[in-house]
Amino acid sequence: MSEEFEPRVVAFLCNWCSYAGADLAGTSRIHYLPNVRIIRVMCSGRVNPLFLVNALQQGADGVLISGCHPGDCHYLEGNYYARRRFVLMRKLLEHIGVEPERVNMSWVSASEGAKFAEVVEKTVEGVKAVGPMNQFRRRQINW
Amino acid sequence: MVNQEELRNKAKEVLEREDVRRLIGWKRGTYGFEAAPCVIEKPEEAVNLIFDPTCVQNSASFIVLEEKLPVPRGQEPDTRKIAVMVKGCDSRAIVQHIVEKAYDRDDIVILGIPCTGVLDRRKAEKVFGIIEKPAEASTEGDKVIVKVGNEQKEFERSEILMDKCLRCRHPNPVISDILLGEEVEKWADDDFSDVQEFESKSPKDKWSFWEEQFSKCIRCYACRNVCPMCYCIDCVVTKLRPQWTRRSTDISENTVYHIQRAWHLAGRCIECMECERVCPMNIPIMTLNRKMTLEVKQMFDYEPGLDVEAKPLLASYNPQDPEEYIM
Amino acid sequence: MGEYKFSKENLGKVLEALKDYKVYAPQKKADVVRFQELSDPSEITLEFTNTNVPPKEIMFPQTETLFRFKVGGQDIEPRVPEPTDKMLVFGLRPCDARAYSIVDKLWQWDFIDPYVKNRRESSTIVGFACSEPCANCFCTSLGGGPADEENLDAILFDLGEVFYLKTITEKGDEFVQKCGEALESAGDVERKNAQAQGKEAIEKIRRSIEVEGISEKLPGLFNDAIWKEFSSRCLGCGICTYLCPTCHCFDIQDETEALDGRRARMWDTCMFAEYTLHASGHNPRPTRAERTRNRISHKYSYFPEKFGVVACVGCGRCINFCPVNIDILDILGKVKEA
Amino acid sequence: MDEGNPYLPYTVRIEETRYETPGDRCIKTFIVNFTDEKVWETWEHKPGQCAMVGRLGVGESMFCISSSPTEEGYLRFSVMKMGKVTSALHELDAGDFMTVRGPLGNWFPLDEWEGKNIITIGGGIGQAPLRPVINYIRANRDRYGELTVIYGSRTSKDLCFKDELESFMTEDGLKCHLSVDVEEEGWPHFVGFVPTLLMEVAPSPENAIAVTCGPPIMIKFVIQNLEKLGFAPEQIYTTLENRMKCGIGKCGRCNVGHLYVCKDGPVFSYSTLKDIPEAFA
Repeated sequence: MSEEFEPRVVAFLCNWCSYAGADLAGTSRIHYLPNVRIIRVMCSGRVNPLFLVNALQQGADGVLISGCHPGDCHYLEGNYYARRRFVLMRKLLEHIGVEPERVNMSWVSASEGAKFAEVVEKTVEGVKAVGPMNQFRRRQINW
Repeated sequence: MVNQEELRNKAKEVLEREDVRRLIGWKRGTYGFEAAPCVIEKPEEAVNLIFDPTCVQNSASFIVLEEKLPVPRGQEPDTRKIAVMVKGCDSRAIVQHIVEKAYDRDDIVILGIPCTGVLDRRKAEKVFGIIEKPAEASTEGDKVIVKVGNEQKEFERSEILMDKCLRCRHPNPVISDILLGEEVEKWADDDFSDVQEFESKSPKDKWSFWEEQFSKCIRCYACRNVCPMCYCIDCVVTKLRPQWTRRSTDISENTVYHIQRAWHLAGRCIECMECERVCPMNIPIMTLNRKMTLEVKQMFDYEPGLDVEAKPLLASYNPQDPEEYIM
Repeated sequence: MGEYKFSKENLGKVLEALKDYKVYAPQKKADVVRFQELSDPSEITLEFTNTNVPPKEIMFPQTETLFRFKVGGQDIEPRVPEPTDKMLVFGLRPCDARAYSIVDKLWQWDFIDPYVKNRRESSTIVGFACSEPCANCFCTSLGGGPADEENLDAILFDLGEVFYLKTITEKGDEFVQKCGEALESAGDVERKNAQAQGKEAIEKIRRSIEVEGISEKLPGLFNDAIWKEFSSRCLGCGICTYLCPTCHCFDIQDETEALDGRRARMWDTCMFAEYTLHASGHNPRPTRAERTRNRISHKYSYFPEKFGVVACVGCGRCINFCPVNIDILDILGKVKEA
Repeated sequence: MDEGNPYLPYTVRIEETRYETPGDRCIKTFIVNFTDEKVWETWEHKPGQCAMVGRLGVGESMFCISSSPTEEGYLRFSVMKMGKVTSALHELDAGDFMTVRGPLGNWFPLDEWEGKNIITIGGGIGQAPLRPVINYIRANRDRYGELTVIYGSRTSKDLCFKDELESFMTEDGLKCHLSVDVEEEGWPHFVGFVPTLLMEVAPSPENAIAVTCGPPIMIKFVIQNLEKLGFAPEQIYTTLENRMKCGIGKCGRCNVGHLYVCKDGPVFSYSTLKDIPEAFA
């Protein structure tokens, strides 16, 4: 395995801020790492933490949730709920032995294209440092 | 400890009430160190009821375990109350049920019993082996007395009681309509040192511990079914559309099952330790729940199952919630 | 039929010599005793009354691939175990061995299940007589016993200092040939000791039930109140059935992972609501009362009616592990009284 | 189904599909043929038998084979869209592949019924297992007495096999009675429930066999009414269904009492079922 490990990060971006932010990064020609696979959701509050677990199970090395800054939620309070859920799920995964670097959340507004690129970079760097996700990823043992 | 005569009389009295349809309590088991939970409907059955340190099961689970079939056309649903005998930890489950609007406060009659700790079957079997006759037990001050046939043995609390009792913060029912016996003094506390000790391990060590534990799981779902807080009609782990967890048992699916279970109890677990007690594969399930309990306490200063007016943790928020992990 | 003995220290040597076999033996890992493939002879444990998980999992694993396919393709690749693999099940309790022969009747009823059949046919079974039955064992009521030889190829007795090994079938003799030099031939002393131990063990069994008549009585109790009485405290979990050596129900599900797919079967239990739930939402067994009735009736009435034998061996696991004290002997006692 | 391994299915290609009824729970009929034509050499099914029909990667479910063995060169299945597997099957169309494992279960003892008058009483999708019976008798007209088809559904749109029903109306040696549950415009036939229609038609029990299939509640009342008309339990046949996974009597879930619906059934005489309280649960 001489090839460098290129992590796969699944990002759940809220439709109103972070997705627009990612879009802005693209249209402003800000380079961001191609390791990220984006799933658009209506609100960060829509992200059931089981999505994160499922992504990790299906081959993601890291996950990222991104939503509007506190107070800016299109649905007024969705990101506040998301925040509570996220910290708890992160703590739980950490307890089980999943490196916390794999589980990330950020606030990225529609005008923060550069911040989005930065968040992706930070996330990918973090995941790179801990290596491929080997804990409870689905493997085809005895298939 | 509560007088058994008084307990039966009160239970009988409650069952005789017109607005009560059934009572959940305990009776002597057929063998071993654990009583049998029982659901009775007739006042004359109250003579079988007991309460002593063998009554380990969480009685509040049986309120939500009741199956309600559709009422046949032309019949009225039975809206009479359920009476339930509760220990301290059981009563917290009821509070949390009310918080979550599983049922109304008026739907139940709570017979609270101050508790001096319950036996740990595993600890007792290490001493006596599996015994064919039901054991009896009582507490006297700091000592626990276990009677097996004609043999009687005295134990220190830590030798024979369940771990949850050794760190019990609520030995008295936090909610009750009728209190049976005298309130007892709190004699233990919880410093979560075991959780914190585990936290100091490296991710690799943590995973190798849980990998071994989770790979044992046979997915009998006893931990889910016994849990008073697991009362969804359609559980996410058995749903087929969408199918979040597969039914095959391997380390991946087993881990995800346990993550889901612990996650869905975050901020709801009332620490009755039933999940760990029932596990036939001896998985320390409670450790996961305790981790969540500790985090919830530290981050949100929240303790479930104490206040019926409280809001469920994850259905509420505070703009000042901790943000240190967010980029 | 031969009689042999070997000293306790030599157990490792004997197991070491069995290189031709894929050995399954009880091992204690993370506080649980269960049968697993033995890679290191030192990992075997013979200090147990009954394994937590019954050895049915050797013949009928909890999750088993039936066949594989490629997503989008139509080619099917069966995953039937080769019948030539030599399997040795070492240290099986006589009750669990009886369970094998009981469930075989179902696996071979008309359609033969090749997965179980191939494993059964390629396995040699070395039993391990019970000297200390547990408080809830009742194998003698079901026609078995702590040193019963039914369905075994050889049986092992723990006589304190030495193990006494008696072969019962040709397969057993074949197995003994492979055991190596640690084996000595046994004499009258060991035989007498083993017999005495077997007798003593029978006397140590404290629980029993008169099975006669239950099978005929159960259909009449279809709508009886006892089912509601017992099920009112039932949790509806799968402990009693998953850990039962004769329970054999399974679910079949398809799984796909990227471009690979498989159809697999996994243990299922009649105690779950999803077991009989129709797609329409109708459930013929809507509550735990019906499910409890089905569990007991299946073991003690339906199965005997079809296959002539009670689908219970009295291993006591469902009693020991039930978290709410639903005791099958208690239920059967009530059935007899009713 | 492979000789030695009853869990392996055959692959079939869908030749034609058609919708029998509209709506959320629509019924789609699949006409299929084995991709390996050689299977026909060993394939032999009888009216009333079933097969596990599925889609790789989703799963399989039990369906009755709704074509009679006298219709050669294809198999027919009518599937109501309901759960995980049936929804996945409904996504398929002509040219797609399905899997079929069978034939499974027992069948209607049509050889024993020779010379008798046959009455079929169906409701909704319950007509599917009766279709092969009707078509088998139509193909062997001289071996049987009178054939009476009684069939009803909630509305006229919910009737299955409409094209065939129309031709039944004018066919010789066949009496066809249709019903819908509620009045609707332009409906020339009976309005009311199937058991009521049965009493209206009042077939004679003399030298007759009644076969019924439909929703459990309908079966219950049809059997009551048949008994009122003087049919003995041995003259009444029905088919049962339960959740199934293996189809070969191993997986355990489909039992009613000591009978496995997949192996001892799905066809039962009422004389067998009347002693089994679980049969109509």
